[in-house]
Amino acid sequence: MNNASLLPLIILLIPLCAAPVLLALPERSAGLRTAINLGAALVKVLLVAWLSWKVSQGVIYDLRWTVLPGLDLNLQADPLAILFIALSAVLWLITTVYAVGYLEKGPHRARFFGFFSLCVAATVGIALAGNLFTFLLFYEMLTLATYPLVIHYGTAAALRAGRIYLIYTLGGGLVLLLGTLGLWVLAGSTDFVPGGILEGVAEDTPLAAQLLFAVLIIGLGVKAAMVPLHSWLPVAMVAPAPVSALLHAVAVVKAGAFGIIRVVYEVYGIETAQALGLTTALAVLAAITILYGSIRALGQDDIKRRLAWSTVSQVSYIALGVALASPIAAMGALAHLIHQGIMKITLFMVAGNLAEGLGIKQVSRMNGVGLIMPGSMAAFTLAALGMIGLPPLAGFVSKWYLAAGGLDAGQGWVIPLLLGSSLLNAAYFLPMLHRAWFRQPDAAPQDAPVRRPIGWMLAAPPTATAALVLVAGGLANAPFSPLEWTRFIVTLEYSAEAF
Amino acid sequence: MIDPLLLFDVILGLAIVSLAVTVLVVRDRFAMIVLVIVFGLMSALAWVRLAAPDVALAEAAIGTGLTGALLLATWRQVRTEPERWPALPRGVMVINMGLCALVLAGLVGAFLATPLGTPGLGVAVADNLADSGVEHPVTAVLLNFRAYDTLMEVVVLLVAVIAVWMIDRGVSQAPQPTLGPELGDLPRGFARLVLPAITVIGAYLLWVGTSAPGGAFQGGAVLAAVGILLLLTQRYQPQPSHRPLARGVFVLGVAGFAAVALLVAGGGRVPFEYPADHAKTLILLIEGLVTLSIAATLAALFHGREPEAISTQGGRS
Amino acid sequence: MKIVFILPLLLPTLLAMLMVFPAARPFIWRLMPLAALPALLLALLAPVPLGVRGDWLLMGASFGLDEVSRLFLGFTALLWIAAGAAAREWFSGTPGERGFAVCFLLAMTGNLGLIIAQDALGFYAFFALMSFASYGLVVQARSQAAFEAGRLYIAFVILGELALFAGLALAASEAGSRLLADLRSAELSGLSASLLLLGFSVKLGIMPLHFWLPPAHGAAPVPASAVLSGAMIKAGLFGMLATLPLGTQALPDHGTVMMATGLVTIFAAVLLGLSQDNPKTVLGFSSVSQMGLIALGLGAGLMAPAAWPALLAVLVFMAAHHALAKGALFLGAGLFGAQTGQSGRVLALIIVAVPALVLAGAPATSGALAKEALKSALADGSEAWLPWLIVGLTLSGLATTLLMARFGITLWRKPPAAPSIAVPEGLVLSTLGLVMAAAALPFIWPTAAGPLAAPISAAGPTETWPLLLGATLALGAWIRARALAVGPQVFRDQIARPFVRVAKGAEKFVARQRRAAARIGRRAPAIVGERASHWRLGHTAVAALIVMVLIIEANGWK
Amino acid sequence: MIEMPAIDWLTAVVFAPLAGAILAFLLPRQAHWVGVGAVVLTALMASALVLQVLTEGAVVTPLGNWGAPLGIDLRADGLSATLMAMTTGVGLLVSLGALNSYAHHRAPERMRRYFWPLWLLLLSGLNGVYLSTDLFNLYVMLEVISLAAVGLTVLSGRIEAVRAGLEYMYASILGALLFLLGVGFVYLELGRLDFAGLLAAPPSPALGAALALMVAGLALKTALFPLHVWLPQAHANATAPASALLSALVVKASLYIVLRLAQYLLPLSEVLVALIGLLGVGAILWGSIQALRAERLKLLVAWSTVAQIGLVFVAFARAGADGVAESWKAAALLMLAHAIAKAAMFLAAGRIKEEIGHDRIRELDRSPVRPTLAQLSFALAAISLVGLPPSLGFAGKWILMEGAMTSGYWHWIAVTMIATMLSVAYFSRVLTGFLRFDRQRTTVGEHQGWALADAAPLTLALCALGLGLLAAPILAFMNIGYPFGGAP
Amino acid sequence: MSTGLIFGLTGLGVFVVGLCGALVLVDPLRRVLALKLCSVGAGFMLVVAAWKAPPEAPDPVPHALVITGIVVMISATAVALALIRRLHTLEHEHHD
Repeated sequence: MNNASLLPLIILLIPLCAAPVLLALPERSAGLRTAINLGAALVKVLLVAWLSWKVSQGVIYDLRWTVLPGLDLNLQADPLAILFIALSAVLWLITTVYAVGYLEKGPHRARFFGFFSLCVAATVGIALAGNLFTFLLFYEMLTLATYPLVIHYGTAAALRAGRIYLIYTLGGGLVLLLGTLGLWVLAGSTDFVPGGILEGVAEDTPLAAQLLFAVLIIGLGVKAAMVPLHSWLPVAMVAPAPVSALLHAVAVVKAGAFGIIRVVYEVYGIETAQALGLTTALAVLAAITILYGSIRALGQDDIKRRLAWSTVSQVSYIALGVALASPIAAMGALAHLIHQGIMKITLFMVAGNLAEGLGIKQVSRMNGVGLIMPGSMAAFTLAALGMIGLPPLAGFVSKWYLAAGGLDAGQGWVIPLLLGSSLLNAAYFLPMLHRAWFRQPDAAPQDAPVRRPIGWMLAAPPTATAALVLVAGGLANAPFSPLEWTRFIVTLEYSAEAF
Repeated sequence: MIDPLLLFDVILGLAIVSLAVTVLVVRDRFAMIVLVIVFGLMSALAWVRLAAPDVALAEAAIGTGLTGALLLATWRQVRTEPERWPALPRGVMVINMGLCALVLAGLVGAFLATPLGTPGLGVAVADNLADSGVEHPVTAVLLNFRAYDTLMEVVVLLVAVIAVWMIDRGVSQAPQPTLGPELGDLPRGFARLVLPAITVIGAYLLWVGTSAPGGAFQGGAVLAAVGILLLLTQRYQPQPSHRPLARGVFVLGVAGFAAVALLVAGGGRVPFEYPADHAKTLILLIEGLVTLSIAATLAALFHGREPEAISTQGGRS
Repeated sequence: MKIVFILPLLLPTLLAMLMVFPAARPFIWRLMPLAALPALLLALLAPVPLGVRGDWLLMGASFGLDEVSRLFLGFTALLWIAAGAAAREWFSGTPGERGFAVCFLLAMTGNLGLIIAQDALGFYAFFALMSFASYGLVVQARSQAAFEAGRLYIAFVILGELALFAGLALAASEAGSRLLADLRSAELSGLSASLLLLGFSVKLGIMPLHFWLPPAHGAAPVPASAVLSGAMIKAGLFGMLATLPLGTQALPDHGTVMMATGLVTIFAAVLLGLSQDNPKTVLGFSSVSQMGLIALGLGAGLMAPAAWPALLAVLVFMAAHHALAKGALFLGAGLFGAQTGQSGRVLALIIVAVPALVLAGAPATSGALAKEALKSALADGSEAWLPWLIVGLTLSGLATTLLMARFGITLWRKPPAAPSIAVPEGLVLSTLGLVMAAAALPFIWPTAAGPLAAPISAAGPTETWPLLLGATLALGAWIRARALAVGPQVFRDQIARPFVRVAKGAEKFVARQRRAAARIGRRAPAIVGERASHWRLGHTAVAALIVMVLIIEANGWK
Repeated sequence: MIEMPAIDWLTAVVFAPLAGAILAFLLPRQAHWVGVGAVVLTALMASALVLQVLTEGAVVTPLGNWGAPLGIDLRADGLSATLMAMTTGVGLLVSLGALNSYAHHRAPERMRRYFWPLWLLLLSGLNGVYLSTDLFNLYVMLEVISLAAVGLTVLSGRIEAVRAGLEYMYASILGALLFLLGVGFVYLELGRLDFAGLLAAPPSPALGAALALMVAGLALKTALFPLHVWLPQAHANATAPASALLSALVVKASLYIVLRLAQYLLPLSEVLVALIGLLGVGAILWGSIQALRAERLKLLVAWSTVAQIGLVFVAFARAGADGVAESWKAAALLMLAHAIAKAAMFLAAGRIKEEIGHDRIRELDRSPVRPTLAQLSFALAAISLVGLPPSLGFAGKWILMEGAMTSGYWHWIAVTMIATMLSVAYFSRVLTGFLRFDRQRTTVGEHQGWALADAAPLTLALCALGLGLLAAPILAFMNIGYPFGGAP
Repeated sequence: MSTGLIFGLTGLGVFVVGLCGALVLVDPLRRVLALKLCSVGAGFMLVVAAWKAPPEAPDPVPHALVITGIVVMISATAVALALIRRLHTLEHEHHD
């Protein structure tokens, strides 16, 4: 049942229209800005909830606008889109609160929130994209919208990082453009259709299809920070904490991962992809990324860089799950999209709190912070343990499904991979927890910044997301939990007998 | 047995080409300008040989006479300029010349491979001459068949005069770029005698243009010569207060031409389609206006700067 | 109905969370001993078998109790109650109280939860919760030694968890279900069995996976050591009982390995323990040694499914016995340490002597009963192993005796440090409670265990001659704790270093090339542009372009 | 009932700005109002013409009712109507920007007095080029354009501007004369100069020579690498609105003629198309490299024009000789995109220079004044020039690459991608300056330097960005009247 | 061999000489002259295109075109010369 109502468009337009207003607001009208921010975020959450309800009833929204002959901009709200859009809606709300608190007295707030909104709009667009062309459009928009956020502080270091970020992501966008073109030329369409659109092509010209896949994955892999296209991510850590949180948890890396999901399932179709041997290649790439990211994370002393490397590793779980070509692994992958989001955003927000409240940015200085900031660190602990994959936290659920999926697909090597990765996760997260909770706070050195009490706007968001981590894992089987929703999606992507 | 006229043509052609080369290589700039005037006159002669008296006339009057005047005026102003442009390295020059030789070879090849005397539009012109309102085919083409081009050509003149007015602001302290003081009395007397005669010639050329070689441009050029003489002899000195009038005369040709072109449209006619019975009148009207305009414009181009420039703003930008 | 299961888990969790509020802390400390009470009540009162499902929880969790888990729940809860009471005396109001309490309560939740969980994921979740929360207990002292011990502990925990995760995932995939009951009844592959055994053995502390155990016990504060040793390592045993297809499927290879390592463990641990001078570390080695016994039983069960029913009863009994006795010993050590006066110490030593004797297997104690019952149960198992086993078992009595003696001496020499606020009187109650429970175990067991009590009741009298051989075994004492020498901190660096080096080298190389390229890139266009404009190459290009097009067109004519 | 004489929009769009120019020249004090009025009027007429083309297809007016080849026909098909609409639209917005730039307090009265007549004559000439169907008429129109353009170049009267204007003048005249000689060869061969005659002509040496001369002449006028030497200085040193007009509109006229002639004059050979594409590549590389080196904002923008023109030629060559029949669409779309975005960019650059007081790229970040809206406009225009979706530039690149891919011309795809990355590189130099905040000496105020004048560049930039969504209708419209293929 | 042919070649020669001058000369005034030569050369070509063997009348259309071209050229020349004068003035002031 298709529905052409404008609901998805409205959801897209809310942040899109909020952006210019926010950009134009004078710096000092903080109250109004916060009101618009929160209002827009809240409305969006409500509308997304409504949309999810409709979609769960089997309605598919489909809006089209022809841009070039035969090439449409297409907004399509299917279950997979809902998964991502819900994540963005909820986390936008939370991050907005956090960002308002974080940047309370900083400069360029108008600009920040304007582009922040734009960034969310791009994410919504990516989620709702009904074809690769539309996806590309918002993918590029995301790049541009996040660039001012990355270099928000306007320092030399920030600009250098921003340049690297731009080179990587725009380069990726360019490659994706090439891929989109290639798809368009090969298949005559770029639509996302469950089961894929390349069946015939793949039979006729397998080599072209394989090459195209490589191009697409490179284009998407840049944002998903797959090795060796990951270098921008740790560098981009100069951004303010809310940006890192959103960038790494929701917007950028997930956009890449989401794109990979779309490409594998709805451009190639899992069977075609498997037949071409593409999934194996992707899985290997993902595996390398997972391990490499974790190993590099070990050596980082800067908290945010460590988290960033961890992101490099974690996001590839999604790619891995997709590549395993098993419905169960797919559930794990999709669930991880959400779970990694809420866990990583928690970690980054707490990292921000540490920097903001205590001036602590290095792991080596985290001694005893748990005693100073118990609430935030508790949230951090939950999220970190979730990352390691301890039950009943969210990360466990996705890892479990990935492992089960690997076995289901007859890919036993996934188990040691997951174990190894978890081991590494533990190796870099546990020392942080250890320092935070079990060491005495350092005697403050002379140059240590003064401790500032952090307000509720900084404390509450990580707590909320940490609670989500717990709930998403603990109540994984409840209706409308991420996991259940992925089950819904996977039934669509795989033919029914796969279950 | 070679036709002596052809021999003359060959010699003329060689002379023209050698003059062209000489113009560019001669050291003295004054000589250069004189040579270019000679070159123009020879070209006009060649065009007479090619049965194009209108063109020859235009080249002689405008392309040679007025251009020469312009060049001389400029030369006077910039002659203090030392030769301070370093020439290109010899190698680069050789390469350029070599390439130009290749271009010449190619073009000559193409030219030789093309038979001369294509039918062209001569027949069509002759067929429609009766409807054009004038008897002279060149004038018919200029003011009727391709009147649009001609209008635009007048527009080019207008653009040029506007641009020159804008660009040239005279020299704040430097001497006036006129030949006045050095010419002495003789030219002044000469001018007094000659001016009325030239004016009459110009008017005649305009009139005769409808049926024989001559026409608005040639007439205008001759009248412009009047203006130039007036300026040179300082009989007339442009004043800021004359500017509105000058502007009016500059645009007169374009405005009148365009107005006629547009006003004849309607009642099933398109722009530039003169009613058959009024064609000659309208063309004459246009020619008259355009001649005035051209004369004033060319004279102004010679004079250069806008009258106001020196008195109020000087050379300040 | 669900509330019955939720309450034992909810109460400690809730208390842990409430610790955030300073105002609630005294109240929580007061409730600390009671945190495990619902679990105890559940164990005592619940009808068996019992099961509920929580479909929404963590991919569909289910909880339940059966005969075995009820017993485990019972003694575990009892231990936690005693430890809670002791901890209240030990820590309440000290600077580290908050962290300790939270970890303590979370570990409690995990420990209790894993017993009542009926599905693999739930079980794993609680198991992990317990393991990780215990880290806080181990490093409570914040001393260098505590951190060393903690690092060792956590490294092994992770190893165990990973093995467990892999094993459970495999097993669940093989069984096609996540219910523990299904896991137990399904055909299990060798690999998953190995992984599961490995994972649980870490917790049990069977050699060579025991390295973490003695230091952790030594470093942890007394109440924590009590639960660590008494309750938590039993979780390993419980896990094996809960997940392995014991009694239905023979896994002879695994069984052989288990038995062999168990045998080695029994004696090696004793030898190592004898050379220790920290009484709690000695107790830790004693635990390792005892767990060797349990491994022996498990191995036998793996080799001979037929013998399993008897073995199961014995193993459960042994677990309960060891839990109570060891718990009592640790608390007793604490009690001893808290004494300031000579008379108090003597009194405390007497109290401690009771569980020590129980453990050493003095006649008519649960220790003696357990060994005899094991012997008879093993008799049903593999013929080939039997003689060795009998010898081993008998000698273990001797070894344990030696170890207990060692414990007594070291306790006297270096009593564990007790916080200044610890009131000896406060500890007496909990210690005595456990001591009495340990002593009374043989008598209450038939009532408590119901059908599982039969093999115990049928066990024969004890032999006493092994005491003579004890002295000779002391020779092994020179095998000192060399294994402790290797620190784990090197581990991390060794993995990461080559990668980091390669990456840095690559970065440096790229940077150098880029700088060079940038130099050229900056200079070349400037020079070329300068030249081009100087020579007016742009003009030349006009002619060149005409020539080129002419040539191209000329080719076209031909 | 009196029948209203049907207004001939084709003539109107040429004559309206002409009349405006005359009036503005006659009334120097009211020049700006006259000028804006005339541009608005022209824009309205252009819209009427667009509507007419939309409803009736290609429109032809035989001036003087003689009909080609004797007379001159004006003809508006989809392509010419599109470019004319672009010209008037961009021109209108630039005019609004110019109202501010040459306002009383900012510029000497002289500039105001001369800007408007020159600009209106330029507009007249541009519209004339788009509607012309006669080679010689094109020559005259080109001269109108180049004289007016030179005038606009030197409007500021500064020495750099005059020097650049003189170079421009030489190039322009030479280009026109090359074209004229080409016209001579065409007449020599065919005896007529209208497009229809060209279309029917078989290949011959004279036409080949004509092609060579015209290609060179137009390449010189449109500043195709390596014939671009006059452009950067001319565009960089003009006043901002003039730069916008020069860069956005003037070069397009000769590009348009190239597009037409390439279709009409001769069937292009594969090698020639490759050569054109190759020159485009050179333009992209060299223009980008120089843009990367440029020290002044406007110079950078000017060099980017060189690069972008190169891209248009690559678009033209994207699918080889066989693809030319379709490639013009990509080229035309890119021209459109470049016109709008570049106008926005020059106006924005002008605004930035106005507010900050200089346009040295290195020191943009030292200024405590940050003209936010102008910077935003610049950034948005850059997005379109880089070719990110959904901008018009993206649509053009898409068609370019699609055609290249379909025909297997992978090298053009690579070139396009390199061009994109290079444009990112040089534009990000500027954007970095906008966004860096740790070098200025005093604190940055907020929302400084907003003025109504920012409306023009912002609108243009938004158009450049948003029109990409309308690329399909624009393409369909351009195809009306079969610009190439049917009889012109 | 005919008048048309001879002057056609003459025109081409003049044009190319002018072209060469425009490319290599550096003196601004001379460059204007070079362009002037080009324009005459182009004019030759058109007049030759109009030329027919003597008894036949020449084609008037190219003649009209050349006249237009001459006027256009003088306009352009005037502007170029104005620029040269202005530049000279400015440089003069610049040097002072």
